[in-house]
Amino acid sequence: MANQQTNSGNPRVDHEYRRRKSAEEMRYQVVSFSLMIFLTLVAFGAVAMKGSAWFTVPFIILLAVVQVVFQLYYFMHMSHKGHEAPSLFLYSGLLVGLITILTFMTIIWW
Amino acid sequence: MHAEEKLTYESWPAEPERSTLEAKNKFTGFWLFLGGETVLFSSLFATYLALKDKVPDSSMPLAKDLFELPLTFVATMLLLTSSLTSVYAIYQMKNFNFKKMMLWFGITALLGAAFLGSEVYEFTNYVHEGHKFTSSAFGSAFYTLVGFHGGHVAFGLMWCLTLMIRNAKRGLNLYNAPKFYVFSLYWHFIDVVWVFIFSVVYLMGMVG
Amino acid sequence: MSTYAQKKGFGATVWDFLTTVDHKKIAILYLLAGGLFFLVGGLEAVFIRIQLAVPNNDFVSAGAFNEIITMHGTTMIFLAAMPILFGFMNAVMPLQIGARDVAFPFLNALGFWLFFFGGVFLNLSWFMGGAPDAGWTSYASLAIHSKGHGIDFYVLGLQISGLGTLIGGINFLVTIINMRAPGMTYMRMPLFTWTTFVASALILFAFPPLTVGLVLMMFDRMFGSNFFVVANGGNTVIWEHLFWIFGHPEVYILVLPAFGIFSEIFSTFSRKRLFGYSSMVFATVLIGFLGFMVWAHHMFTTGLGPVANAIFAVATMAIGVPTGIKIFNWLFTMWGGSVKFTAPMHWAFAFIPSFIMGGVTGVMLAAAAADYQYHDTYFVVAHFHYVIVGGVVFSIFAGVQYWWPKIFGTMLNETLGKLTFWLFFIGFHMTFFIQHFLGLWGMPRRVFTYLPGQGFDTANMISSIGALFMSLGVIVLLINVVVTSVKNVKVGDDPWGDGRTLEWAIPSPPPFYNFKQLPLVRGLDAFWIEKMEGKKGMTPAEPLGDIHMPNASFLPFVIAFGLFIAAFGALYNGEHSWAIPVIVIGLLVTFGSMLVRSVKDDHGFHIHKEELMDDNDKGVKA
Amino acid sequence: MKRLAKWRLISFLAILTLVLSGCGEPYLSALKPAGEVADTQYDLMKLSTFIMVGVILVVVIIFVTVFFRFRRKDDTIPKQVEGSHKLEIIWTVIPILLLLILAVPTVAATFKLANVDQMDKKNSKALVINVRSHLYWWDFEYPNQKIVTSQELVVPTDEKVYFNLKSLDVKHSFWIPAVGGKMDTNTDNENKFWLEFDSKRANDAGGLFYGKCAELCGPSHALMDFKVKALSRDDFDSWVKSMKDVKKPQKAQTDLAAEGQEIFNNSCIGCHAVTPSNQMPDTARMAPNLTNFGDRSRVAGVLDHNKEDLKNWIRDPEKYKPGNMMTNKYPKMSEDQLDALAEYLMGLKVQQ
Repeated sequence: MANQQTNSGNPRVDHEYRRRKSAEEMRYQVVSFSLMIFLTLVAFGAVAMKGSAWFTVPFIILLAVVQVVFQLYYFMHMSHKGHEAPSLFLYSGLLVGLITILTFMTIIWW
Repeated sequence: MHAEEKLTYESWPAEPERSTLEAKNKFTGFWLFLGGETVLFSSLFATYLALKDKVPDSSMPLAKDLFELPLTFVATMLLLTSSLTSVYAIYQMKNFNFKKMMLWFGITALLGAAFLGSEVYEFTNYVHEGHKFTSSAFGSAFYTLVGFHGGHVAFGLMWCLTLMIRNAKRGLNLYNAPKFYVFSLYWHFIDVVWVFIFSVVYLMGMVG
Repeated sequence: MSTYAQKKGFGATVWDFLTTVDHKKIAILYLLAGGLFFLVGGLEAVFIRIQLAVPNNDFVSAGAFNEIITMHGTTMIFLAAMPILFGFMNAVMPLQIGARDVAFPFLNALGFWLFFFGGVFLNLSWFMGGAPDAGWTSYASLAIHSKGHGIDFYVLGLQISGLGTLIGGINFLVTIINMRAPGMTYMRMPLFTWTTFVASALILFAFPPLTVGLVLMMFDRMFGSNFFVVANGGNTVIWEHLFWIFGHPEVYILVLPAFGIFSEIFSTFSRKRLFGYSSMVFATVLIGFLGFMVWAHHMFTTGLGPVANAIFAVATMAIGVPTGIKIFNWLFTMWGGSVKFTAPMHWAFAFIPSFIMGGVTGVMLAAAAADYQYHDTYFVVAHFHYVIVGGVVFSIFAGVQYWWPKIFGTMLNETLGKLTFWLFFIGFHMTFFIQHFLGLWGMPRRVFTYLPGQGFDTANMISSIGALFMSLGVIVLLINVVVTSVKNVKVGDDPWGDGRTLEWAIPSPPPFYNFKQLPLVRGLDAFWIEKMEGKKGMTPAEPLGDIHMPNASFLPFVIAFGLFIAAFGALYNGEHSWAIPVIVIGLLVTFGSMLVRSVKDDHGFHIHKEELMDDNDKGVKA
Repeated sequence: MKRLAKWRLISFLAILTLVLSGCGEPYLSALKPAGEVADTQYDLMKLSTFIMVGVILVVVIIFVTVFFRFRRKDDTIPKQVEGSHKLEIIWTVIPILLLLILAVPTVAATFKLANVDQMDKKNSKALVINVRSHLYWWDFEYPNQKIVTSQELVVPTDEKVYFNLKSLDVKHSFWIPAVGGKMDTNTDNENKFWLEFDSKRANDAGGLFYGKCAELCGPSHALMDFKVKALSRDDFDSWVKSMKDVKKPQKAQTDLAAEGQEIFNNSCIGCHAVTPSNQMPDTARMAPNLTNFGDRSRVAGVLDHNKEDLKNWIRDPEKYKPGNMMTNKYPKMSEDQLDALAEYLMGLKVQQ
């Protein structure tokens, strides 16, 4: 197609800067990975302790949500620019999905 | 910039996954597809939650009788780690380091295969305990949800291997970089789904 | 480069269409296949009305009647209305945003062939032991209970064609997001493009629940699972929810593009820009959003409880507001305009009162407590036919008449077009208006006959006579198509003279690369703006250069055909020993061709600048 | 000419609507409500219709004006109007208000019609009926009175009657149009609702309402009719009493009937009960209870109630209700046997 463009201006100039930036970003990735592992451990630990279901269930769901946010924003780069359409559609899908789940947990009740 | 063009470390763009129109379309289209997949898995989760522990006779095992922490934990670790290794692969892709990228994708595939192995082992155990696809609505819903995810992992594995074999000899270019990138998105998404599976199916199942 | 060299001969043309990835040719395929299924579905409707014309009729048997109504509904929704609208989207939307192509030409073709083979598979049921007979909603308890393979055909056929629809939806979305011409901002997009966008988004989110529902049904019927088997812990209401979470947005998937078509027509033939354009866009998005919040109004009598019923009742009423906004905007588009009553305008003008009827009965149905009376009666039949025929089918007729010159380069006959309109319009109201009352008088829907002495006889006869008028209208349209094609009088770029959007700025039919140079868009109704400033065409946004085009491919056909084969295996699973091998072979064909596609690089080809300059002199060859 | 046609069409439709809403049979039509539930629903219908007719009028006025005033006369280009905020606010706010007017009574009615507290109260006097739907027939159990009947529901007038609804094969829907909107009989669970039968209007309707199945349930969905006898409380009590008096199968009155009874005992009693007691669980009641068959108004819910039609039905039920569960469940009957059976069955009456 004729109307294609690149997102970088002059590759030679910003090259070094980019390399450093992406190395830095990679460090963030490792940190978020450690956090995710930690959250997983906490979730498994909470279940292993056999506490009250009223506490454990919301707690592990919360941990799962936090973990998924890490996945989406760091591993899948949704924090980067140019992800407006992806986030719009992902969240819309999530909304529809959550309504479905809510329905199935409330009005299919017998 | 044409897709087939031979590029160097210097001319490699910052966002090789989105630097041609084809790549941009692929990128956007795949994200939209993931939006649809979100609804697909939500529907399966919803069905599972509605049918959880619905068995025709009380002698059949329920969620709390079946699931065990250690095995789930191992599977989770395998898949989470594979998510990190595919991040490394993309990192190397952006650095125009083809060999390292291939190495990390190779590790990702190995971890994925190990995950699948653990799932097969797990399912075999359940079947022996009388928890079958055809024995109850609970069984049907469980195997459909977890199996759909397993199917996604298996498909991802095939995809990854095809990509690696096909591109083994030709190095990185703007034609295949978006393909690798999109695969990594897919792989992370599988991981996202698994986070909810281990939380909602396994952990919540064990809580009761 | 030879790919677009003109080959002659029937065989070459067929091969061209089997392998095409050109959105305009795919559009023609959609219109053809959708039109064919429309005729099949129409024939089924005629059978229904013959059977019900008099009480205790035995024109068709009870079982056959259920098959006919099921196939009528399924065919009209999945195989006629949606594909024909997809045809318009393919033909027009890329032109309206000033794009040379869609985002995924290959997938576009794949989407068509999946839909086509799914539809063929579904209709083969007639010749292979009986069609599905549990209604187009195929409620689980009856569908599981139904003997024979009818429901299996339904499940597999819809699964395949649904996949095609989903692919098509994603393709349109990405096309609109990424491929708009310079200057074509979101708020300058023609309304038909906007409605395509929102309808495609609805497809993206509504089809997965249907996919899941169909998978569950397939597992239950063919692989021994227990999702809907109550004795083993299953629950049939799950199907109802999944079906309607898909099914309600589906209504908007159909009707939003219809709104888009009418918006174009009102504005064109009133020679006025669309009144309240931004509120129209807002209303479209809002309708799309609310479309996901109201599905349970199809289940008011299921026993969801008063809380759920009340919530869904109020949410449903809320949809009346944006729809009302649209109606008034259309009226005020014409207000103060210079309205020319061409054949497309006939449909658009008559759409308003017809659709209003469907809209107000929709609000009446939303009143949950009163709906207990309407539900599953002829009142509902009347309501949704007023919406779907009065809205969608009218828009299809209008769109055919309106865009025919753009797609085929020749005008449909206006007089015959108006004749079609009058026959169909009168027949439509005659058939369906009376059905509101039939329902209120106590006639349930989906009955294969009724006993005399219940006050239903006259009304049913009137309704059946109306159906005759509608059939005549369709026949006149067919004659019109034949006559027009034989005469084949060529027309120019802007045959209506009042064209406002970009598709009218290029030749009819457009060259396969659409725009030689991408146009510069300077506002809403881009072409109109240039015309008003006395210019002949659009100002180019780029210098003349090479154009990159995708290669044709036979693979989409093969991929879809593989699933078609596999479906036969799944259908006879557990009955014949060859079932599993057939599934495997079919899937191998599909996945094998997918593998070929991903392994074999396909970079497309370029049309060189020099060739384009030649075109300048010779005029356009399509 | 065309203009006239438009006006004519509109006024014609308006008059037609008025005429048509007057049609319909009092024992069947939702437009002839004969009880509290149907009244509530009819009121909602009227309210929504009035509001909607108002909307339609506004649209029609603009519509007709456009048609006459803004036809193309010359080649001038009209002013390109972008929109009008004032107008847009008007046609957003007014519909919202109109919908609120409709929404409030809707929600109120929805809760009112779903109120079955009386059912669950201990020692409640309320009449409860368990409705069980089967492929093409209806089973009615009165748990407190301990009787069972089929195909013809008997209810007292002027009081709330509560229903437990469930299906034993595929989903059906229980609907008595003149008395109140429907409720599905699911296969998964019991649904509950109530109806009230107005004595005066029941009389107008001839004391017998028509009921229908309103959910597609197979080939004979169209023929899954039932009837509702609305009796005064006293008559109802006496009916219950005479039903309860049938402790064992009634004796045949004539020789022919006795012959029929023997055939019945050999071929039919495996599925059809002729005593009204409800000792069996609902799943074991495989076919309509025939205790008071002679009192009914229809054979199999749809045929005329006479011996000829009864014989036709037994001879070939498939012909009258395709897909029914009775076909081929019993040996082929000779004409003599059919005569005897018909004589016996028609004699099964609990009230003289």
